[in-house]
Amino acid sequence: MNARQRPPAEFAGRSSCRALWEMTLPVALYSPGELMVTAAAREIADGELVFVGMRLPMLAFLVARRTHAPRSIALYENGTIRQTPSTEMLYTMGDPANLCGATQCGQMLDVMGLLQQGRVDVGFLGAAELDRFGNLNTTWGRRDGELRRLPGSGGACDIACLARRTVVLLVHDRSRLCERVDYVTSPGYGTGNGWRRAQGLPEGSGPSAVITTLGVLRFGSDGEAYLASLHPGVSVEQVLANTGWTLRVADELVETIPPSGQELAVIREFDPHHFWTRSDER
Amino acid sequence: MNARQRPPAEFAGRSSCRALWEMTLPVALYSPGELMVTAAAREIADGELVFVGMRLPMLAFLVARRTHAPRSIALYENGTIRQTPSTEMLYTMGDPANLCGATQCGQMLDVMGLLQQGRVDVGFLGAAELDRFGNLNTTWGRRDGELRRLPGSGGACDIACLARRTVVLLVHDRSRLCERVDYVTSPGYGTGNGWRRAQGLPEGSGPSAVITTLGVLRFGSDGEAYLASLHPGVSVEQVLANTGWTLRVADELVETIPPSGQELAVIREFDPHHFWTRSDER
Amino acid sequence: MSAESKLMTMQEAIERHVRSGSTVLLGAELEQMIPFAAGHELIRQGRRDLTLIGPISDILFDQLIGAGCVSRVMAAWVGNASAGLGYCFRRAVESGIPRPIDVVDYSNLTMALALHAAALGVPFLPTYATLGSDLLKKNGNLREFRSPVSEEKLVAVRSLRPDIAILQVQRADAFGNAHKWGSLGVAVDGARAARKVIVVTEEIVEPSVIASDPNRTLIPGFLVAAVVNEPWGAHPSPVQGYYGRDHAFFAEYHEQTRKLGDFEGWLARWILEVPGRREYMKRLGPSRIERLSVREHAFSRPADFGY
Amino acid sequence: MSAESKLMTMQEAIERHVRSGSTVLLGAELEQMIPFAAGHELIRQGRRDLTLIGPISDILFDQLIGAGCVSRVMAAWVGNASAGLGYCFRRAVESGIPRPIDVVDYSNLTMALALHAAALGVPFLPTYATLGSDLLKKNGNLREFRSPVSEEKLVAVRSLRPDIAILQVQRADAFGNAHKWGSLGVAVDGARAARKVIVVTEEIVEPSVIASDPNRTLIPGFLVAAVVNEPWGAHPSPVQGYYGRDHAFFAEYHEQTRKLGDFEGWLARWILEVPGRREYMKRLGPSRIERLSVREHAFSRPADFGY
Repeated sequence: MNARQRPPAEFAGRSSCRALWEMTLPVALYSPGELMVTAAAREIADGELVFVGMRLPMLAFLVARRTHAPRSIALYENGTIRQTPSTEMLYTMGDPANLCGATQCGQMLDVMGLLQQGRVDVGFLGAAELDRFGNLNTTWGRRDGELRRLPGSGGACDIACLARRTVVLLVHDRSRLCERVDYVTSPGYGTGNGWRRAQGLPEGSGPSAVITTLGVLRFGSDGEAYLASLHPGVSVEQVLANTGWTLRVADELVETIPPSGQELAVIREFDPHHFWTRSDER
Repeated sequence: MNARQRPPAEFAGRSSCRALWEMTLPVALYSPGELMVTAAAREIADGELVFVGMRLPMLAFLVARRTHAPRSIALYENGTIRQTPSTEMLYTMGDPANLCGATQCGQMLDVMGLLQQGRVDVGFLGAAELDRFGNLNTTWGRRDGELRRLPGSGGACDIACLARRTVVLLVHDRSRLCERVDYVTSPGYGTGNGWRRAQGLPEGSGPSAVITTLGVLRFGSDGEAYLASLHPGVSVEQVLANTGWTLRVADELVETIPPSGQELAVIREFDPHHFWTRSDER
Repeated sequence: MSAESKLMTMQEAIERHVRSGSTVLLGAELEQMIPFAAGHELIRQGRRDLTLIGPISDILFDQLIGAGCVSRVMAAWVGNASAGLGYCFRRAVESGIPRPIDVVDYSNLTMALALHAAALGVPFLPTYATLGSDLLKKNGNLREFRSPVSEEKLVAVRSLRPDIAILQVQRADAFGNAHKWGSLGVAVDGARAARKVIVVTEEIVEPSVIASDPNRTLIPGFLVAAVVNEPWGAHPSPVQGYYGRDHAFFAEYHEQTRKLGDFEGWLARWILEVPGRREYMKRLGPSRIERLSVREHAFSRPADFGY
Repeated sequence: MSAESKLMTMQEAIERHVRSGSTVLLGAELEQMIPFAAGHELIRQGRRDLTLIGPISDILFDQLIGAGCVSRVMAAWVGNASAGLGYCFRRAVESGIPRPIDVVDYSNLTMALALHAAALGVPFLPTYATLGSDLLKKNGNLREFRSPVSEEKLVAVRSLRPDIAILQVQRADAFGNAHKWGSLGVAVDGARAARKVIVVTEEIVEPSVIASDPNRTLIPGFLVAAVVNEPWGAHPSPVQGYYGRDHAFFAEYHEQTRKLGDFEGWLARWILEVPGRREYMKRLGPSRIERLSVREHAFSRPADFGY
């Protein structure tokens, strides 16, 4: 099955994709979205508390939970804590399938309290813009030189401030990866080393990885992003040409490991129509 | 039935006292505790939110609810909100009978939040000591000149600070009604007029009535207590002799109206063994 | 019972309890239980100058903004949770169409704390969230200060007291005592923070049903001004145990509101030409309703309150 | 399940998780669900220098103080809820018998806020409560300050993070996910404020029972270090739906602990000579147990989580 091809509608539904679970698919056939989900899943270690958020990270958590991190626990801003994967694809964290069988359905402050206590190991964020120091903007985007109003923070600012690590997912292009964001919705390392502590943000917190359509960025001790991993088939030049500042490159640049058959099977079980993984821009 | 006489144990139980409800008892036969409960009940107006607390006020709420204030609502510090009377006598607010059939069982902060919002009309308090300005002490009592450690505030300080009105119940003697309490567990009017606002306490809050074994005290606009009502058979001299400061007396001193047959019936339904109303000192 | 019934129609509830210029909390449960039926009635009754309060709001805010009911939004996120942007929101902010709106940007946590502060009756609550962000710089209800106990930097989130909270629940009695389960979000604090509450319920039950499980009572009746029995009142958002999320409806809204004229058509079709929820459900059609209905029940294990 | 079972005996749980010198939250639910079995095991294992934290505590604090386990109490009220004073508490404070204790006086609200602050992860929370009182003057964890948003006087309640919270519940799975109902008090915040939680449960159930009603899960398992299946573990305090309050036991304790020698006899009879809860229940006797057992069940109306 070609990953870019949408499966027929009859193939959807609660359990009809279970069979895929057992299949070992050829590794080359995956979409950029699926690669990003897999890379994101690998940022979760076993037993960790994960602030999941919406869209691709919802899938990343499911992949981690079903492969290398069976004891990881998902927290959602609506107050839900979940240890077992839901039984069907989720469009939002509030879908009935995500609440039915959850470990706990509490209030938003119940999960936000755990976040502010420093108990949440990793939080996932999307972004319209990301800059050199990992600051994110989801409030005011710039398109063709004009400021465009975007939906806003949601819980992103909270996660960026308070999670031990944050992992960002976004499309890699020059307008999105820019020298300096117009509006800091979710603080990264600000203007560099020491900035977070000076602001009063918790020690040791901050962005840990940026997973783009081209590669994975990480951050030096000075708070500046560098290219740490290239997705298969992508060149350094391609990344640099699509980055709005002079991006540093790791001495030991690696290639992003493609999704395994097992990882793809989980993604396709929960996103049979490639609603989330078809494009990478949702 | 003589109210001072304990009914036989066989007469107790969940519904065996229901018959009393219908009876009209001779009004003269009531204990000081029953008179206090009745006077306390009359401090509750219909539809009010009442922070009930323990002991005699638990009975006072039941009397009010079943007589003149059928729409009053009880709040308890364990988080319970109750609109219907419980079905049996309560020893504590946490008795299963008080939770079964409650309107809401929440957290302590759920009810304390309502209190701090200023939504609670009246709160009831007991006290070991009360002074001229209605300040209460339940932390360090003095007996025979020695300081004795008492249980402490519980929610009393919170209620005294935050309820619109507070009603205090205590035994009337010189050691308890004193010029100045040794320790302000629960602030009344402090040192008089304007003191509460200067402390930052909510406008219009403060003690409203003190129901003792001898009469009812109220407070002037200067924050000082005065004798407003005498219990039947008690003289002004008796009150003054048992008060640790020169108590002012209302120009229009009235007599406390004794419990009606209906009020007594409710008290005896819920306290058939006179556990709370036998003595007045519990 | 000695209390009086608060049951009324949606039309009456909005007529009596929501004036133009009010601050209104909607969508407190995030993606679930958004009171669309109530929002549509606000539009039909032509309320103006509303301040909308809510964490993520989903497309109900977008609709109210597009219909010209709103002058201010205090929220953490305004858009379409599964489909992306809200075009009416964007048009109003960027171009003042149909009228300019003021946006006060919160994060989810600071919005939750603003309502929690009001529910606790304090003027503010402290947090580390938003330190270093432009939300803190731009939102006047967030203010940096020094902790009085630790000298740390903190943000004071000013309490926010909506005039009215409109909250969807699964079941309530006629006096407003309401059971609510599944997604809670900021609804519990929202009910206590607001000056008045309108409860929109899937079912009216006897008080004894509510009293059978007092831990599930999240809204006590004395906070409630009106109880509206409006089955499917949250569609296209889901109500746990009653109906699912109509994902397609959100996608269609996204497609059908890109341009101003398209939105106006959508608004007429789904709100202005529809007198109430019953007619709305007819437009939805039986097969769509059938598809969203509960396919498999999952009842909670009872708790014993006996003694 | 991939998680590991945390089931162990009370003896093991106390041995492994509570050291001398710890701060321990007990009695978070006020008069219900006080973990007496756990407290008695603390006494038998000879823990010393404990700091006890709790709102009203009832007679468990009095027993631990009388047994010499305690050097400090942070509470709003220490005594016997239905019978009055706690004599051991009074002897310790007034005369240092069996050892002096330090008392940090809170009100219920300020105690709740101290734990809530820890649960929210902030250094303090503000309140108007205790303004003008001597609690504010004497308790160093309460500090007057000016509101950063309104210039009002407020009290900052410093967050309080117990080393361990011991919480009684009705049912839990082996991983610590726990259903709790009835009287909640400060238990929800207590579980999150503490560094570790010991859950003492009337029943062990399958995870699917907990997952059937996630709104009733008040303690998520990842906060829990040990799960102890100890039926009647809260006697003489009640557990809603399981057993009533043994009022007579509280009255007897009051009568039998007035004098130091009397308390020592009581301590030997009910704690030191008793290896565990099973033996304790034998001493209680079948007729007393029968009298306290649930006479009439009152099951909650189920909530549907289906879709």
